[in-house]
Amino acid sequence: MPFIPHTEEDVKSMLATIGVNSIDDLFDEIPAELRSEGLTKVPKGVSEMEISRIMHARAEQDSRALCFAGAGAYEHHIPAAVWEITTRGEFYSAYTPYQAEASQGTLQLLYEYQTMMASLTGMDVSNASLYDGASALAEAVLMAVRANRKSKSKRILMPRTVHPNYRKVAHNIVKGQGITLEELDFDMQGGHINPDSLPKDPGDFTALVIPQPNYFGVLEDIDALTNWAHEHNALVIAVVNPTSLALLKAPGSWGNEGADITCGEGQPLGAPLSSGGPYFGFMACREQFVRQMPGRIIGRTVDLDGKEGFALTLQAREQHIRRSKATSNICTNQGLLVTAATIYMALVGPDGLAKVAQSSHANTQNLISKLEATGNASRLFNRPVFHESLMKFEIQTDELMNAMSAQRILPGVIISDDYPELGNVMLVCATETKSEEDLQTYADLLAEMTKNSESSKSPSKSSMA
Amino acid sequence: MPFIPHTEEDVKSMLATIGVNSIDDLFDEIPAELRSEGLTKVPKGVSEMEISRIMHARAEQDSRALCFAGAGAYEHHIPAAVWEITTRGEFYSAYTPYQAEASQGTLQLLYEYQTMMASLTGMDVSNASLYDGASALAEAVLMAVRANRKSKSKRILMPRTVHPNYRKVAHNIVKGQGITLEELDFDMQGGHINPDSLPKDPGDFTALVIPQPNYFGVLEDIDALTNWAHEHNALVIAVVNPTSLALLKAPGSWGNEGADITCGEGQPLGAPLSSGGPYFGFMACREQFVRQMPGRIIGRTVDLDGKEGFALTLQAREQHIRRSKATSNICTNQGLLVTAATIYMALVGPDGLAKVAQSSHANTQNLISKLEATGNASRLFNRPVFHESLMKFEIQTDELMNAMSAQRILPGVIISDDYPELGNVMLVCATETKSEEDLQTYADLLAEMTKNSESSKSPSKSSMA
Amino acid sequence: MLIFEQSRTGRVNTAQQPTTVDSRSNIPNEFLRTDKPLLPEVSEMQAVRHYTRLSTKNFSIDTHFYPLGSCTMKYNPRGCNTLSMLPGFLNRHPDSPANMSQGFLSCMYDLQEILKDVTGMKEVSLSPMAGAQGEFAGVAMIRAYHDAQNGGKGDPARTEILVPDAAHGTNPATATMCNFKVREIPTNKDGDVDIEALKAAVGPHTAGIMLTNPSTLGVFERKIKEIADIVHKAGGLLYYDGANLNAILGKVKPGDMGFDVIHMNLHKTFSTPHGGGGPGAGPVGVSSRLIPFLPVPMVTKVDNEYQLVTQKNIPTSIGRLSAFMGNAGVLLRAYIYARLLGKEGMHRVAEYATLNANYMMKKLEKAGFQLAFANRKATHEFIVTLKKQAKELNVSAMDFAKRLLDYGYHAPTTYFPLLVPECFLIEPTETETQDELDGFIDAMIAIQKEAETDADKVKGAPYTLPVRRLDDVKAAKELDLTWNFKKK
Amino acid sequence: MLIFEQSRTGRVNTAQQPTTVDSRSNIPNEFLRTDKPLLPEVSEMQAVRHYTRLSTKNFSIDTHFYPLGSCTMKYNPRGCNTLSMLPGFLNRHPDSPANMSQGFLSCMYDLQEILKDVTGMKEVSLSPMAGAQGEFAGVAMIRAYHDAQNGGKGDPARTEILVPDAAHGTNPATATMCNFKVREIPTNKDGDVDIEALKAAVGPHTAGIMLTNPSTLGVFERKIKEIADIVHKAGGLLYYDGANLNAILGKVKPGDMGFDVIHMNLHKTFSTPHGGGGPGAGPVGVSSRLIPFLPVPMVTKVDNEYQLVTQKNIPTSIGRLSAFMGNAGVLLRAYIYARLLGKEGMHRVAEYATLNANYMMKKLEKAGFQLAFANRKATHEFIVTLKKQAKELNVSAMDFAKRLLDYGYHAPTTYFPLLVPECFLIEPTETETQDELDGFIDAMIAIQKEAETDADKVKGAPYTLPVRRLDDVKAAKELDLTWNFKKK
Ligand SMILES: Cc1ncc(COP(=O)(O)O)c(C=O)c1O
Ligand SMILES: Cc1ncc(COP(=O)(O)O)c(C=O)c1O
Repeated sequence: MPFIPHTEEDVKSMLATIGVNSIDDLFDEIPAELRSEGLTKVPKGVSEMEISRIMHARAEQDSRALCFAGAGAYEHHIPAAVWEITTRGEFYSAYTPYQAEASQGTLQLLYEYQTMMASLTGMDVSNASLYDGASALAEAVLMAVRANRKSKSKRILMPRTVHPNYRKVAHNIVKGQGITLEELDFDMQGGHINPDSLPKDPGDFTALVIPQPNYFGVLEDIDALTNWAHEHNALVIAVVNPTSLALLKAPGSWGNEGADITCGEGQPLGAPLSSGGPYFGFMACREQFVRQMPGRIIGRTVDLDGKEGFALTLQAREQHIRRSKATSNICTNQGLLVTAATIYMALVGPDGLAKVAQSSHANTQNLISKLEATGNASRLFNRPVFHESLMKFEIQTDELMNAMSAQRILPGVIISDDYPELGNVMLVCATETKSEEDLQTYADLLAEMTKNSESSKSPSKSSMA
Repeated sequence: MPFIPHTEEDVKSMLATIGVNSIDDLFDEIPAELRSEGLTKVPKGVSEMEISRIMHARAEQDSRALCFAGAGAYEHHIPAAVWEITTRGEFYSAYTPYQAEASQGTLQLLYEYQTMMASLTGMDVSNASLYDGASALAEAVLMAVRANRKSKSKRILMPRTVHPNYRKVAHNIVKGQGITLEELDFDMQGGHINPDSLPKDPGDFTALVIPQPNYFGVLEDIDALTNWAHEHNALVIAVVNPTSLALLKAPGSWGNEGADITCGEGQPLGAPLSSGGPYFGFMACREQFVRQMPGRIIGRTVDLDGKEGFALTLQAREQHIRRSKATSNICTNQGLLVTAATIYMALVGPDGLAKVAQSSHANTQNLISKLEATGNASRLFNRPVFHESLMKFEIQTDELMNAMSAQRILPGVIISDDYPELGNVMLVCATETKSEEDLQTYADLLAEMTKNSESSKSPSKSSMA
Repeated sequence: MLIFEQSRTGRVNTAQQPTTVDSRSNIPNEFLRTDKPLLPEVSEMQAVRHYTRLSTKNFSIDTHFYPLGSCTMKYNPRGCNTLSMLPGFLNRHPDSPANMSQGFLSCMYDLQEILKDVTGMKEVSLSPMAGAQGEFAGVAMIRAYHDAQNGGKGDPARTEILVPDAAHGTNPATATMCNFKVREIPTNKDGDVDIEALKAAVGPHTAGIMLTNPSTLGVFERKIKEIADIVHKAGGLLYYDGANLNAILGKVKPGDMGFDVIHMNLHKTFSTPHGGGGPGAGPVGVSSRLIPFLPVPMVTKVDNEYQLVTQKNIPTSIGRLSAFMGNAGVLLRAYIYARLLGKEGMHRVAEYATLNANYMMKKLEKAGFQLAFANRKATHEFIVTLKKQAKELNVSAMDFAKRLLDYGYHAPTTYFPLLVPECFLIEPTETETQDELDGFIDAMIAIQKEAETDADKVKGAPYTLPVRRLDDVKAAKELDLTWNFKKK
Repeated sequence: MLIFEQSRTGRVNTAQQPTTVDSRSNIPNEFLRTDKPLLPEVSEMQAVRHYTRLSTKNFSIDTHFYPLGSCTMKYNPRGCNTLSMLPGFLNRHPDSPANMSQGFLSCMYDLQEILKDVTGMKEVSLSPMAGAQGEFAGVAMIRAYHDAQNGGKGDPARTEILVPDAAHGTNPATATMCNFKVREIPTNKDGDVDIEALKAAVGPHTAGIMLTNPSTLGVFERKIKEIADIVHKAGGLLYYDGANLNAILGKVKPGDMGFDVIHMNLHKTFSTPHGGGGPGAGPVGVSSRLIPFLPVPMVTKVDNEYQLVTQKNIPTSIGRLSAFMGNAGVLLRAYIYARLLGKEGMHRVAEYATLNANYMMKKLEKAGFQLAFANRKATHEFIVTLKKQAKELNVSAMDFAKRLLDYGYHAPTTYFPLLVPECFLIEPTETETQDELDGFIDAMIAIQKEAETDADKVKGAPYTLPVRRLDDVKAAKELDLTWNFKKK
């Protein structure tokens, strides 16, 4: 029996102890009419060897891609040590550290993580993770509504330069509570929120969300935006890419006073692309708001002998204590991904992370140049970008996608569903994992494709088709 | 600096402590004329990300093979847990358990391993590994010469049904000491050592080596052979496949008295094919010979408080104590593979190992039938086999090899270099990892190839080539 | 020692950095960071050694019996991990087109089908990222359903969600997030919902009820059909908190009990690893009437091609709850586990989990421990109350819990559910041996003896762990949440 | 508790067995086993839990500073492991034809080239499976060389191998295996070979000398050129035991010192993991005159195709020493490591290993510990002698070693080389931080204090490990080598 250790004799002796005749007798409190006829669609059990063949075959179908897609999920090199340690049974198969004394490994690691994230974001405190970047933004919005006592409007200004899926998730999660997310449109030249076009008199609003870099890869005028929000008594919610923070100004230093809450997607810190998850959402804030923060928080304390130790703290915010009045319903979070991220950050260090960021930035610049050099693609926006850029193509993006993906190259992400007004564009990204040849491969294929598609349009087209 | 933790300041302070000006000064005892000009052929260092790309590309070149080769290296399913635990740092990055108190993990595991191997082989005691099956046989020969006080001849009878590489290795290792390996030829019908053809008066010999199954996959008449050797005051050295022992008679039960020394290749117990290594050699023997056994041996003992514990024992046999009079020069062995094997055996258990063996046996029978059904291959020998069989093909085996390997199928092992008299044969194996479809694929390809090679020989052959 | 205390300025781990970094940058200075973030500057070995050693300070399933009630801490098969981490799966970008995604999508599709079968629900969406997010999806669907009534005009009177007092904290917290008022329903002395109280509570204001069955009290809610009728008749919907599905896998289907919506905790019943706190996965299943509201994305099969279903395809959906499609890697692990178990294996999960729980319950009772519901069968878990010990010996459930750690056992869930005083919620799971259960019981008996003869010993526990009992009050009062940074 | 004590008859772990087993068999009964072997009958979780817990009872590089002299316990980069275990490498059958092997063979070829460069030898064969087998190959080549002299008639007088008294035990043991007589050469008080004694020992009976340089005394043999001349002039060959190559990587090449043959311990210098005792790899390199005798297989490149070189190609070879081509997976790890280090990285290995050793040596000396060779520079290791402590305080090197374990440090190599009494051979390696070295030194100082004030405390150590000091005598006298089997 897979994973069940009982022998027939064990079962007999256990039933005798209980005083029943069969295992089935243990279910006699379940009304007979409810007892199921059994499962019908679940296939017969297989051995590990058999499922291994099945999964290898399926994984093979999707493998060996050369990936120029980003749009919220980035391919970075992950040191081998990260997951070899993260999947050690002691991290992997433990649960939430309710028994602090038997969980010092996880707890100390989380405390170290909180320190790293607080420093990276320039904030005072960090929690121990939320589900993902999108849901972290939703929680940040809810938190801002609780935290901003000066505003009563429950109005959040949400630029359209924020990842469209983040905006949707935030909307889906907060709308029940009467919170409105009001869109701010972007500048068609820069692809950013132009501070000059912000309303002089925006009325009462609770918070302004500022993405950096924004969904288009473009850098926002964070200082001006932050100051503007603060001038109107609104909080600033920063949505940032953690890798970029090794290079870019930390939200804690934005404008005169810094952002109030910072959140984002932790995936670039050691989580593989993995079809979109598991990743983790991070959140950090000013100390004054810590009691409004959702999620687990670890504190350092001492034991009976005065020895340093770590424990879950501020649990009075959480659902298992506060129930219907909790700051969030979150319980299980993304602990293992935080474990990976902490080990990742320790392995690359501050210089390494800066180099990853710089190298990704430079590779993307390089890719843009190469694509532009083909004459078949050009940058849509004129503002500086971090490691992603919106490119306008001469050929249809879906044609490009079909042709390239047939060769297992993912040329970028098509975003026309969310931004139909931008036309024939694709969001393109090259992280530090891409070599000069990779970039050239992309450019060459693009050049070739355009040639073919031109020649196929030409009158000399053969009649063979 | 990869893997070197020193900062410039560390270096300065350390040099100051030592009282020298530079690291180079530390090398001043090396005669100047010997100082090397530096390395020339070693390439520049790369990052883990870069070597990762290189190694992925190289591994890819050799991957996705469907393997019907055996001949001493067998593809079995390895439970995922085996190597996930084996590569835990505590097993992986420790060394020989010289400090027993700080190595109880490895030591207890080895004691458990010794117990498992002793039981599997039906012997009293086991050592903690030798390099591989071939060198284990060489060590067994040396041991037999030490152990058999009744024989002075240093003559070992070595059937040609023993793996040719094992025979070569044994020869290369023992020949310096004046030991001769005398070949016994096999029966051309059965592919085994026919007890009836054994010399009535073989003269003094030290030991008879008996392989089971033998190199051709064929089962030897172990009882008769064992009794014959013992009748002539020779020892019996069994060379066995450990998987087969879940099904086949243990060497300890061969003949009236059982084999004296058992050795073999441990690879089938949890080691991947891995281009031939690292594997491990196992060796077990009767208790009376334990002081002649080479390699590490672990014993159970007690600590100062009377608590059970484990330690290296009988070290007086070994090179670090006995030096030029040691039982062997072996020092570093194959500990990690033994770790994997122990976990493997614990995971499959006695029933699992029997099923692996039976399933491999049945798959091979099935494959033989399918190949024979094509009319283009037939069994060379008429004796029962374990999970491997020598097949005679109608088409040239090197042609078959070329054609099939181009499709990433390894159809078996060509053995004509070692057995030119057997003609156009190949050693073919199907373990439990092969599905019905795998077997059919092989048979279908064979059928098709023969068709093509016939038609290519036919007069209607086109002139296109 | 913290990793930061092992750091030295200027130490770089070059093997983990791009070797040649093109320094071209078109980022103006105003955007750039000037300080160096406080990340450790350690060598690869220092990091490996530090986190390897830290790991050994944890209890975990792989090292200890971990009978944490309501959490289903059963063996997480290693094969599920290994196979879900094949490069083809790890390197798939979430926005990959269908022609680069058939392997992954086929697994997701098959998992949906398996979960439908297991729950008896009509359709399943996999995307919620934990139980609590599954609850959110479920309650949001209940809201969407009521809003769609009366030809789309909605049923705005339905502002209340009923929650039994034994419910998990996420239930009321979720109802609040969806802007419902929470009304608690009391439990009777046998652990069943108080039917009269329920009848009194329902009405036109009732949006629905959130129930766990078996409940968090470790007993099966016998009147479930009656409860369903009462709530349905009042116009409310039934939400099933599937955290305890392990107890009934293959035995009873929530769909047959009358539930409209269910979330499953794959990190419990489907044994995906708990990861020191997560990730989990909380897929939701629904009866026919809620299908239009399921969260996206889902996976469908059209002409033998697997495709994502998005809001474009289901405009009435409550929408997406994650940036991509939830905890995909967790879903893969659950799929592999489901295939390893298969049909028969699933039945056995409930059977042996129940056998183990009843065995422990009976043996503890015989040893003199007081059960919370002595005249009930245990499901996959059961409750011991240590109120006598607390009162008579001044040794609390917390003291027992800490002392158990010294005996090498993780403590059961303590002080939950809140309505049982000094409670131990014990869930052994099906993957533990009789020997292990006996060992735990012996430890309980030994601690009881200690409590009787030397209560201070128990109250001072643990003694053998990396730290002794920690000061939670100080942790909350003198907040120290980051190291040596800014303040220090 | 042993795994067997957790076993129960009839327990089967079905996920790890073929599900449908075709029971057809054509094996007659006489060949079949009738009893069930004593393998554990445990569940997958029991096995995982047992071996996970066992692992935590080890010290290892990943968890502890491990300054075991002569063993080069440096960090084993995790990437080397991961990348050597890619499926394409793991699943390659050793008899795969060249067209299915170019990836693997190219790595082997490149590694041969790197090792040639590093050693300054003319050709390299990778196949020996550990240092000792490399030694065997080397000495067998020396024999083959002498046998080929005089137009193939051989030089049968050369029956002796010279070995300095400080040599590792494998050196004399190997010479014996190759049927040579071993003659020991004494060491002078500075740790160098006694040249006069050497001169007196060499002659027409001299087949060769086996030397380690730096020697196992932790000093560089300064007269190496002179030694080479003496032995060469006498018609003998020079064997280099490369166990200590870490000390001179990129700084001096054994080929330049005049050696004819060398083995390398890749599990030391090239940081392949020691695996709790192995596997290792002991490739051999040779000067021109020994090329014809190198063990097979090797790898060559013909028209851009990598191919195996076998005895067919080199009939004079000493032949193969393993069933296939040695510890291929270990060789892959070494190759990856070499690429990660690169040229500059190799130089730095020797530099920082030497820096660390000299730093420790100086600090220990300042703290009052007695060095075996106080007026020498340390190489990558050095020797402290505790003979004063043994004599005056009755606290031996063994006692210090065991007490160090309590302080969280693995002990250095003790009682080797045998000629230094109460010796500690300390090799920190280049991958340890100054902090770690300081911690070790502080522990030594603390133990010294304990030895002076409370010797029994030190002699009773260790106290904090899974067991206290073990009874080795009982282990050897009352042999207990297997559990409960036959006898019990
Ligand atoms: C009964 C019950 N409901 C809901 C949850 C919430 O699930 P999750 O922690 O996955 O959000 C849990 C688990 O913690 C639970 O035990
Ligand atoms: C100096 C010396 N020579 C030879 C050896 C033997 O190497 P191996 O253990 O790999 O056989 C060792 C290592 O143990 C050694 O330290």
